[in-house]
Amino acid sequence: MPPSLPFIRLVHRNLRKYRFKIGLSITIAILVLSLISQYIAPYPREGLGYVPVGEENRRLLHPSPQHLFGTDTLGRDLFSRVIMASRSAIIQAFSVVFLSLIIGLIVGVLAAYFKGLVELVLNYLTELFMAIPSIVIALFFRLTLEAGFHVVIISLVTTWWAWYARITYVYAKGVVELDYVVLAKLSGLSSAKIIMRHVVGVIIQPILVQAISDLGSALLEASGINFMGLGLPPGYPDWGVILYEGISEMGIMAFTRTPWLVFYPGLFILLTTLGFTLLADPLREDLDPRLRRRWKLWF
Amino acid sequence: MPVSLNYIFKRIILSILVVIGVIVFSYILLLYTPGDPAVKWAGNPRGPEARKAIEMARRELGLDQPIHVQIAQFIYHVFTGNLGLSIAYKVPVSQVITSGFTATLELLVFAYLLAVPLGLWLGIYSALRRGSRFDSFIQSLSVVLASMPTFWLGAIIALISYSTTGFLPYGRVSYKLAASTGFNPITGFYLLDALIQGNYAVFLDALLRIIPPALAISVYPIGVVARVSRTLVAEALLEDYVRTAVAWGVRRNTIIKHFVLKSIIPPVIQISGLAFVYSIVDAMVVESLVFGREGLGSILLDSLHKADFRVTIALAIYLTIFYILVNTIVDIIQASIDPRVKI
Amino acid sequence: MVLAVRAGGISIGYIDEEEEYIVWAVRGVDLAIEEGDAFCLVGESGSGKTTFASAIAGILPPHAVTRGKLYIFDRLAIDESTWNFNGLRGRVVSYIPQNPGTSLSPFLTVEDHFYYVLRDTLRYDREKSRKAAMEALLKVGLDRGVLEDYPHELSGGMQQRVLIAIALASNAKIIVADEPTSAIDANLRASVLQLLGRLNREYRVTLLLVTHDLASTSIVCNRLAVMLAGKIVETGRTISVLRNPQHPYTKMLLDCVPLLGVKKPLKPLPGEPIQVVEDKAICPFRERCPRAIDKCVEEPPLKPVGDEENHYVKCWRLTGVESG
Amino acid sequence: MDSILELQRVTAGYKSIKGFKSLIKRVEIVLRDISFTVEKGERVAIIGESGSGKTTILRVILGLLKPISGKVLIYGKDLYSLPSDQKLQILRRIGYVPQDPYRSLNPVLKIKYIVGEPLEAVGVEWRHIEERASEVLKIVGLPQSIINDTAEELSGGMRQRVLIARAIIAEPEILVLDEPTSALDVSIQAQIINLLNSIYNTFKVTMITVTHDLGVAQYLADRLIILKSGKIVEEGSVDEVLRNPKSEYTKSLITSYLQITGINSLNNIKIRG
Repeated sequence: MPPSLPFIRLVHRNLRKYRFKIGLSITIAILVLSLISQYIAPYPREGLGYVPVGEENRRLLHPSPQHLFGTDTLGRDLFSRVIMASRSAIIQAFSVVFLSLIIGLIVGVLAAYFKGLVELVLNYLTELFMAIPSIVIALFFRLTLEAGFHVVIISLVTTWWAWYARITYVYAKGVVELDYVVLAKLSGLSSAKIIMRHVVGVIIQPILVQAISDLGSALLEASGINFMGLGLPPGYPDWGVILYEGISEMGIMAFTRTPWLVFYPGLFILLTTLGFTLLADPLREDLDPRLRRRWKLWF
Repeated sequence: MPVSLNYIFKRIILSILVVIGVIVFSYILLLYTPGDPAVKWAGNPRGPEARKAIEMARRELGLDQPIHVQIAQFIYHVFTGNLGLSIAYKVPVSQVITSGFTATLELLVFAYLLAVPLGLWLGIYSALRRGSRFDSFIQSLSVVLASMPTFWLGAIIALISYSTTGFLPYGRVSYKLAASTGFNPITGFYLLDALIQGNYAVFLDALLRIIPPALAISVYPIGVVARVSRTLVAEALLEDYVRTAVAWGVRRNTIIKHFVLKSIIPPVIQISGLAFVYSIVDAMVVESLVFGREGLGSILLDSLHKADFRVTIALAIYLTIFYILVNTIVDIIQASIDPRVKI
Repeated sequence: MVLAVRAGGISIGYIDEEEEYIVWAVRGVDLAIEEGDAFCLVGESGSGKTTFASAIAGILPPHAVTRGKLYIFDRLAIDESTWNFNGLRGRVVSYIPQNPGTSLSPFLTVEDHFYYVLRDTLRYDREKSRKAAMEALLKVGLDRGVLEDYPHELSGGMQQRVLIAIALASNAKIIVADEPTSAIDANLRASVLQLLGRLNREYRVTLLLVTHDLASTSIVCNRLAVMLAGKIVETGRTISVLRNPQHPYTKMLLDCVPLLGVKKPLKPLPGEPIQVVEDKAICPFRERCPRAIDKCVEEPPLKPVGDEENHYVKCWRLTGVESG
Repeated sequence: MDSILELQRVTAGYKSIKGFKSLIKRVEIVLRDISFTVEKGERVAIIGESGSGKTTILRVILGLLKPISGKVLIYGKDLYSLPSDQKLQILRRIGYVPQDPYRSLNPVLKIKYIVGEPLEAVGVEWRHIEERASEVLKIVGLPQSIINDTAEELSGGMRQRVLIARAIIAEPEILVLDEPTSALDVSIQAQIINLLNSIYNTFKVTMITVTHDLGVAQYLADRLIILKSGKIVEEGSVDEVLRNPKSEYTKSLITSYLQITGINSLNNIKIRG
């Protein structure tokens, strides 16, 4: 049985919940936006970073019907830029979490299943990479590589996989000693099958839920790196980059004189992150039977 | 019961191994990423002095020696804080880093002294009033807080504090004021220094400037700690020992104080530690770009702009070591208050 | 005789997660326990015995609902849907939990446990509670050395004794023991049960012992009640019930206990213990009963058995409505 | 009769990871110098309380823990000196029923996959596995309808039956039972005891039961091996041991058991018959 079936059931069970619905709507909205933004953006080329002709006259325009979110320091339409940046957000959040999850899952399960030296070495590596702040990796790449998605994604994945390796390890450790694993070993089932069926199949749900809720953190961290100017190149449609440009170009007084430059991209980051959190929270509660019970102060 | 020395010993050994691993990793990155390591180390120098500078960098790194000697040397230099002169500032790298660290650490500690107790209180309080309006408010609030991009929030806080008071919380302290009152930082933690020297004008000034960025930074830990402690209290209330204590006639307040809270403190410390290291990056972003405070963030940006490679590398390494240090300390504290950890 | 516990038509149920329906665990139980009795509540899982015991101990979870009345020493503890155990918990009724491993806080020493219990029930200070603790520990056969220990440093048997000592220390008149032996080794069970029996006799504590093991009741209890699907199906003096079981369920339970050295085939009836029965008045054992008759679709009344004192059974076949 | 399982002077334990000395390898000995033989078709019970080493004996027999010294012979072959494929061959002839039915079934797997796993591992086709699975389910008295359910909904007794079905599906010659009834209700315990004995009679397996419960052992074994802190203190037929216990420990076990069931002495009771 594919291990994802219980997960689909879990999602289905939670569809009724209010919070889950909001989270799902936000997530779907951002996903759809990331797909269609280049068709609905009023100035798609400006959204991608093209500086319009006669930009001097269009710099820092206040929000208006022509420019819903105003224009930026180079006279580009902020609305186009912000909605087109949803794609960059989705790409970064999903690829970071997905890649880290895959690597972490493999490392964590192997460390828990094969004891001895394998466990020792993999756990050391996990501990090692967990100890490195992603900003440090981003720094190194910034010094040596061209700016781009790969910088953000690699530097985040380098540290994030260790996080999944650790939680997978903890969950898997609790499972590998259980009798169904022993039974499967005794009947001579291959290790690959045991791992997939009795370890991954059993622990995957809470880890997937964690991954969903981490999508938000990944986005926040990626935006932070872009905001520092360490990741994507200037002009790229990304909320972190837009914020960075807004604040660094206008100096420290940016938000007092041109608040729209700061407000809209940040709002989108907040909304997207919130969407992921709201999506994951009900699932998490559902999975933890202790949280499901009512536990108001009864004595 | 004292935590066994053995656990601390093992934890420290592991941490040292990790630190060494990180240094080796950074050195390998330095050597094997595109470009001549000596040129990088010298900060991509141009002009007549370039050859000399590169030659010196080559000697400093010992590039003519076998790789294991180079690494050993590099590790030695890291531990003795001897990574040469900063190209941009013309002072020892260690000095640059230390000044940045104290500034950022001051901000972080200040923020966490605010955030952890507040988050803990909110979490416990809402857990004890589950289902109340207060609880659902705190629950929604903590979700929003944890989803907030810190730099954005910092900008908004700065905007608000400017538009309400007309005072921009820029920098760490007014240098004019500091100079006129003869303020003399010793530890580098301005708040502490001012207090020790009885320089209340500077203290107040520094305090006013630290509060807005600290608020921005504390939002994430408040959200996290509140959420976690609410869940922990809720779970603790379901424990068999709470049920049994109720049946024995132990009063509600005693149960909450001695049976429930004692059990949630170690995990809360753990979570706060994790959040703390996460917040370092937050602090670096906010302090430099939003609030214009000098600190690790401004050093990082500076070193990047000025191609001060030594500072960048040193910053990366020491930041990582600090990360590990915090993690280790948190683990040890957590282990020493949990009577069950004895290994 | 003073009645320690008097239950009048008490029903206890739990609201399910979605608040859609109530699962009734105890369904209309009438019961009287006299002061000084050692009373056993016997039943398999799902019989409602633990729910009933926690109602008396005052630890019904927040999603429980109640009907009927429960008096403890003439104080109304449960009055239809409301309950109030203030002043009863710890002082009148104390409790020995099922699982010693999780029933002591891992963050408190044994002495702290005693202190918080005695401070809150009897207003003892540290000094006095320490003294009382040592006395109580002596009664259960532990020495004072365990006072400084944390629970995880004690073995399962010792933890169970500590729990008993704490339950004793506040001088409660009733002690509710919920399967106190199910989590400990077979050869320690006898000594714990004997200890409970001794406490009942020597200190005049009323004992309510919840157990799934019908055979073991004889060393502790003078009276027992057999529960099935939330109802009492047979009750009486222990000897009388064990020697002369009337209800087919009680008989089956006795037939299923392996007796050492006695070669007798174990005769379980097919089927599982009945967990939830829709709230109709039928005999809960009807499905499994080999002697079921048509009349068993109605719920039989609790009828006295012959001339045995206090021996009652809930079965149509007793009243002589014999057929096929 | 041939001996099917033999332990020769087995000493076993676990690597200790406690203390500074862990830098030097240290081993905590749990079993000391254990020797016994199980004949083909026998029913043997190993009795011990927690900490007596009975779980360790199980691990040694099941090939999960290499003894420090001594040999484990199954069908006369030294289990731990065999190459791993031959070891697996031998282990496949053992059916194992673990202790806790609530933690022994994969919660996300359908019953047919759980029960059929031993056959799947040797490469039997799914068509046959499913057929065979419904056969063994019938033997252990479970309805066919549960074959596509997961274990989550099942009661303890049903879970135990599923585990027994899984243990017998590959027609093993040895059945190893770890506390087969300790987590179950009294009436279900009796059902399982009767089921195990009928399986013993039908399939002529060798049955090894590990338990702390003398009463259960009496029904599931003809011979008792009594274990205390890693050593065998007494061994003999059920009648012999119960009527005439030689060691003090066995006596105290019997006395406390009798006290629980309210019988004062064995003297006036006829044993076995």
